[in-house]
Amino acid sequence: MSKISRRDLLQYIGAGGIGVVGGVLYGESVQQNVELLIPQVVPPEDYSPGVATWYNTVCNQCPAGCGISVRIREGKAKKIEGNPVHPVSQGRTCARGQAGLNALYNPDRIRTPLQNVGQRGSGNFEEISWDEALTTVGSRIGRLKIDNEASRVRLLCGRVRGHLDELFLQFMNLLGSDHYQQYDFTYPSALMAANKMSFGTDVLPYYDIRNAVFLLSFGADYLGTWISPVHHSLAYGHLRQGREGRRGKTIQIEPRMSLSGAAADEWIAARPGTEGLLALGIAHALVSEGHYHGSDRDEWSKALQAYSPSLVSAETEVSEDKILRLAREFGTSTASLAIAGGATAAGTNAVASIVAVNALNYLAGNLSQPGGIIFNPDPAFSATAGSRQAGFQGMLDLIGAMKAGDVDVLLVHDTNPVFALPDNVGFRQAMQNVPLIIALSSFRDETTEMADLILPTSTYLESWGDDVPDPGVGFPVASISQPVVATLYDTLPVGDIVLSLARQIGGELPIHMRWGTMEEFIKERWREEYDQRGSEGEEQEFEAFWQAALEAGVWGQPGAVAGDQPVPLSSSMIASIADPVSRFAGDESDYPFVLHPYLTATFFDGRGANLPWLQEMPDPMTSVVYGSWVELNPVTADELGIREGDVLDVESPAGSVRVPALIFPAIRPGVVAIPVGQGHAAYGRYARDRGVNPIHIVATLIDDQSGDLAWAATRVKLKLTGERLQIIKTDGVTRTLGRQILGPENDHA
Amino acid sequence: MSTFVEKLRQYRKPGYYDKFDYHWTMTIDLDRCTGCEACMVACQAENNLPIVGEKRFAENREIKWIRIERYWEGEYPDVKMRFIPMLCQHCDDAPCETACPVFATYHNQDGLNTQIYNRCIGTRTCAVYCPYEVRYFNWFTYTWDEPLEQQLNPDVTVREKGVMEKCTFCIQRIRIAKDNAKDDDRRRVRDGEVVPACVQSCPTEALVFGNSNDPEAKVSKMMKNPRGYKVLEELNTTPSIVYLTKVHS
Amino acid sequence: MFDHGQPSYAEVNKDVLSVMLETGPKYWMLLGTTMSVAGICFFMPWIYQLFVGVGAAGMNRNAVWGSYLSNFIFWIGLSHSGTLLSAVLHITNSPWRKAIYRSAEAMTLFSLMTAAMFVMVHLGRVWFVHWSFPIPNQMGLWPNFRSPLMFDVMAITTYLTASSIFIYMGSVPDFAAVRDASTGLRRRLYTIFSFGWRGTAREWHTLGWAYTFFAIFVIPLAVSVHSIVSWDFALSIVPGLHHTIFAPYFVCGAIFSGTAGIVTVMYCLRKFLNFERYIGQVHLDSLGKLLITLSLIWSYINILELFSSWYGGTSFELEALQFKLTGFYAPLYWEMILFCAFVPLLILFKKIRWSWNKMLVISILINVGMLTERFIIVATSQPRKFLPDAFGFYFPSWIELSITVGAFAIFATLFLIFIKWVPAISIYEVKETLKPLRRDA
Amino acid sequence: MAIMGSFAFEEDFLTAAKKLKSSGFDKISLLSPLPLEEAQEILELGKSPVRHYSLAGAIIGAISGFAMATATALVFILPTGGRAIITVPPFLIITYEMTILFGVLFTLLGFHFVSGLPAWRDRPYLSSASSDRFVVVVEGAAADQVARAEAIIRDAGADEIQHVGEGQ
Repeated sequence: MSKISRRDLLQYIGAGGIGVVGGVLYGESVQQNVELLIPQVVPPEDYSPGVATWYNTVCNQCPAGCGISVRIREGKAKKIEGNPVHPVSQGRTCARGQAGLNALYNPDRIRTPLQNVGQRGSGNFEEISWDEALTTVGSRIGRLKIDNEASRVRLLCGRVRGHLDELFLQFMNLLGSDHYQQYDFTYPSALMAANKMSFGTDVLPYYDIRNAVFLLSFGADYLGTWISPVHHSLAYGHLRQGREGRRGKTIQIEPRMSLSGAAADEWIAARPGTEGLLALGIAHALVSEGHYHGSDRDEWSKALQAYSPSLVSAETEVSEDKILRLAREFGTSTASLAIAGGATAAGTNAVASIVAVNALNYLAGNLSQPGGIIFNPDPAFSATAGSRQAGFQGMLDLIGAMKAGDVDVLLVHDTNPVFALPDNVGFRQAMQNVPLIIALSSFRDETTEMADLILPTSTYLESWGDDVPDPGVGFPVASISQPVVATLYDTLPVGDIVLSLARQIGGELPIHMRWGTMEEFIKERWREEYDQRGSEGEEQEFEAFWQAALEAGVWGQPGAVAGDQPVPLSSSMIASIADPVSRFAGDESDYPFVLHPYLTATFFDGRGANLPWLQEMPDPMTSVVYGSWVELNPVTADELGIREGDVLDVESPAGSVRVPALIFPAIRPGVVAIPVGQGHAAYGRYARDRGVNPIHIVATLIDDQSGDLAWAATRVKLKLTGERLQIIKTDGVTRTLGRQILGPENDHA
Repeated sequence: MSTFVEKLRQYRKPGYYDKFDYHWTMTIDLDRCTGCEACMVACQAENNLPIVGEKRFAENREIKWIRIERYWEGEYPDVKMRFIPMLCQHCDDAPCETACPVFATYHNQDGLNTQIYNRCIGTRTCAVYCPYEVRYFNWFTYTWDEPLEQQLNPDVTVREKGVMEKCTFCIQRIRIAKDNAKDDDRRRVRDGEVVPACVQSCPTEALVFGNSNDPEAKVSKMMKNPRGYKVLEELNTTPSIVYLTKVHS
Repeated sequence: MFDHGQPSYAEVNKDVLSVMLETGPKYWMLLGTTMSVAGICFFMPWIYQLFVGVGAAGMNRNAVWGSYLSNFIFWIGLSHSGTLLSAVLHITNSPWRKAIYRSAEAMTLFSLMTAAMFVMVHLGRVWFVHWSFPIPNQMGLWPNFRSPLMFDVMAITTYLTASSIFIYMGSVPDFAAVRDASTGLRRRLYTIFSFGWRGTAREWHTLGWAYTFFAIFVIPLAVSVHSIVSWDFALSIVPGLHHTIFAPYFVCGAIFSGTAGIVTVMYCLRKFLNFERYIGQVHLDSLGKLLITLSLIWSYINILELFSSWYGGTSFELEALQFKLTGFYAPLYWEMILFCAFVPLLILFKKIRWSWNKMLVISILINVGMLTERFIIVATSQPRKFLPDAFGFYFPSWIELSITVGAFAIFATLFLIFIKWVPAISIYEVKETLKPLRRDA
Repeated sequence: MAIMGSFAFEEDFLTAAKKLKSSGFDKISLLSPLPLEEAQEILELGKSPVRHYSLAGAIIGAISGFAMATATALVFILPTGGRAIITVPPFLIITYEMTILFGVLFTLLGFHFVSGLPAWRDRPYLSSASSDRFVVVVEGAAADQVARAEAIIRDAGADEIQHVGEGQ
């Protein structure tokens, strides 16, 4: 054989080497991530490869309670769509609802029980077993129960409805503690209070935007965040183009243009805090112009005489003839509807303002009329859940109790007061006084980070539950939520946690709360409902009903339309009318701007900030992604010499935040707006350390009548820091430059 | 002479797309659209659009097959915001199609402007030629943070770096619908049987999708609406998306 | 014709061949530098880009085309005068061509190769580039002949083939000369290269004819190549690119920058390969005059382009025009106008036209200007098309800039290799320009 | 048997060539370091057949170019941009390029056929012929003619004459 010289050999090696490198480079440059074809070794029984199955359940991204259908392939949730048979969502979803999958498959979910080692709030947790966790909690609470100290146990959770609420209540009652509270920043306390005064009802009425012809919205961003956005959007579509040749008109009254403002035919920026006054002005004009023909016309004109359009115009800075025009249109349209929310419902005069708006509805004669306010029947169950709402006042009490050391064990579930309360109320500091904080949570948000013990809950897509949409849709409705995928991690549905805690604590708890799982509990309750509603029958019938309900995801009685609420006496309405004067924290001279925090369609009150799809969804009005900004009127910006991207110190009497400026054409001069939702100190990789949270600098003014936080009643001043920061927007130039992009101008109805 | 002109015209507009069973078309009613962007997230969920991250957004390299464009009109206080959803218009005379040297994009017999990812070599000419700027390029190979990838839709491929991608009118749903139609011996898909993700999610029902070759289809009726127009009609790309202007009152 | 007295035939051989046969350390150092620059500035960034994706460059959603393409156009342009000029001058047999055309053609060849490199760099998935050639494959893939890019593929491959054949055939007799002047391996090699050329009347005759036909083919080809490159842009409906004037605009610009390139190369040959006696004033003078003419044509077309945009008066065109003249890249635009429209006018002065150094500076400025022109074409129009909301902005990343620099090193490397393998000046054609030796002289 | 005479001066070389030609030597090759019109006239070479190759190539190229584009369009019926399947204008450009490509390639072939190159076999040659010598080679001369040819060459002023065996 031929000898290979050392030199040749080296050459060959070299050549080979080059080949190898080349190969690697090529491979690297074209490689793709390898996916397993069938991800589960032991698939669930209803699993067949390549075939998608749909499960109906309830969305939990916001309190509207939309029904959703989840598409499952190979045991994994692939897509969330609206449940077509659900009366609230009617097959539609909002962006937040779609993003529920990011919550389920979120990389930052809590996967096992955790115990805080190291100092509280430091975020050093170590994994422990469920037994350990439950025994710790159980023994602690058990001891308190034995020495009748159970009232030192407090349960705080977000807006919980349906039978889970009953379960919590039962648990606390059996424990002997009446400190079961709910806190939800977005809960419409003022609206409830006002409706109580005007209509004497505890249940949110159904606002029939769908059939309205003239919609007057005082600050309520009904398309983005107010109460039930998806349902309202459906209604809006119908209001605009659903009726042949009869296009409804919408007017939006708010200092900063919201989604609903953009959709409206007319956007009116009244002076902040005077919306209620404007309502009364319109009411006055409506009556005096003779558009109201009720028998009690004189009382009304007497009650409203102080609010002549001229005076109101001076206060609200809305021109007099505009007020008259609105009054005329509102009074003469076949179906007029006035709603109030947003900043209008977050001033010191919130209730008074909403009462005024209610008066408008009364004067329009739309109560219990199609296109007006339709009173809901009492919900199918858990009617009293609303009464558990702590409201801001309630939270202050809780903080007081914690400070005073009256709280030994604090159970927190699905609410994040550390984020959703102003800094200077000191919830975080108060927590330091609590010996044991237990968080029942799926994510490590700011409040959960403060816990000593984290009991990881399964997400709503992995748990059993039921819900009554609030507001209802005019007839009795209840939805069932069921697990659509196998639980991903070592987590438990919150209901099951409560039940196992009950077993752990012992005493009479397990005797009364004898259900093994939430599923059993719910099924039994539904059976009771089923029986109560008179349809006594055999097992099969209920089983059939139950199966049907499960498949549909919802049960309802469309027949039973509730118009039977007595139209409230005008006297009570007139009596309830109060002068809606607003107070603001901070003196105008040193705090020249009114701070307008607003909920965003992307993050709602911040609970959506940990979902990447929502972080990457451009803000509907500004196209900004990832981060916060403060909106300024172009004129104001010019006066102060502020350009987009200049970082400002927004300083209120209660604190200050540092945030880049954004020039926003549709905001009232003298008002600055900061979106709520960003500015998390924890809550996973997508939310953490991004933007600012305006709630933290809100001064703690309280609406006297509802005891709720007046978060739109803070004044601020702006300071240029000299820094600049790129605001990440997807928009280029937001003017059409005279190009026919939006189509030829025309007025077809 | 006239016959010659006639021939020439035929030669220039052969009109394949009317010969076939379907001509998928969408109408978007701007009077209903509220700019809520549910469609954008729905599309992201359905079509495995990557989560590109803050940095990529800052570099203006996001991928959104459907986006909402914003246009301000007037100044405060009489300022108006106009939204217009912008997605691939599936033009019958698409400028992008002629551009591709390797047939990675062409017009299929359903009137869809298709994009074949694994044939694309990434010249990006189509994106330059597209006047609607609805073609998005994969500047990188994007990955999903564990376990987000479990959500990925198995009916849609995940694209690698260096390929162009864009709205497909959810062609995977069209395929499924056609198969179902075949299974129960129908030649045609029923109206409303195919619903792209964006149309499905739209809370105001602003988007309507269907086969415009079928005069009974809802979309055909919508197209007759006097408010109808096509964006950048003057470019003669004959889009398959008809917009209905917002009504000003 | 000759500044330093007429050389004899033998001297011509000696002078020209010595460049090939004698290699000093300076050459190797130079080659080493250019190669390493090419490696560091061009190939390393490119490899990085292959790993991460084209995102390594500064392009984005609205500006999907970037400096890679402007460089591509630039190099194609640079390639434009070598072969074209040589062919035209051959047909019109003007004697001053003979000394310079060999290197000019080499320039064509190498800038074409560099341009081809940029296509590779530009592609998103370069590992599938072969799909754009009509090569049968089991996937049944076949290119789309309606695509302007396919025109490019066809035109550029044809151009590459034609000009390499052109330069090779022109060099065959000189390869024979090399063969005869050398020994050993080189002799064997060049025996093959020269096809065993003997220089018989018949061979000369056939070569002459063939060469003329090559020339005839190459001229329309060269014109078509750059018009086709221009169609990549003009066939889009992008405002600012969708202009009928683009084809002549590109062609003229290409010849312009190419001619400037030749001046630069001539300068280097003359200086470093001491060809003073072959490359003289006459060449400089004629090239100078050519440059003036071309620059005037170029300016004219430029004005026309602006005018037609303005005259069209659509919002799209006007916006594009405005951004070009006053937008972020306006300084670049005016710099281009200065370098390509005004600086060349200096050549009108004989004093400048006859000075090698001044002409070198001018020629380089012109090419800087042309490079900017190509950048402006890509960077100003296509990120700002029809929908204002989708308006974007493009700025090259450091990777692109480095690759741009590296390309020049690649070109230099190729050229350095060339002068060692092919006589940089056509020996036999130079001899044609000499007065034949006479007994009575 | 071939006679090879080399000249220093073009004119002598040409006279020698003329004489040889006129005195009936037809297998003459005239080697020169540069193309010489006169030499080609002496051998009455006239127009070169290369041009036929070029023409043929161009035509074939044109046809095959259009054919390729059309065939592609017909084999893969992939409508793009609402254009006709057989889209003439773009195909014409392909045709144009292919015309030139084939034209050039055929011309190259033509050159090789006509000139008989490559011919690497050893033939009568002086290496200085590529530098500054003009060489006349008379081949296939009958034994009796050799002297005459040699005489003509010498008279013309060749300063070096060689007798070389053919093709060894």
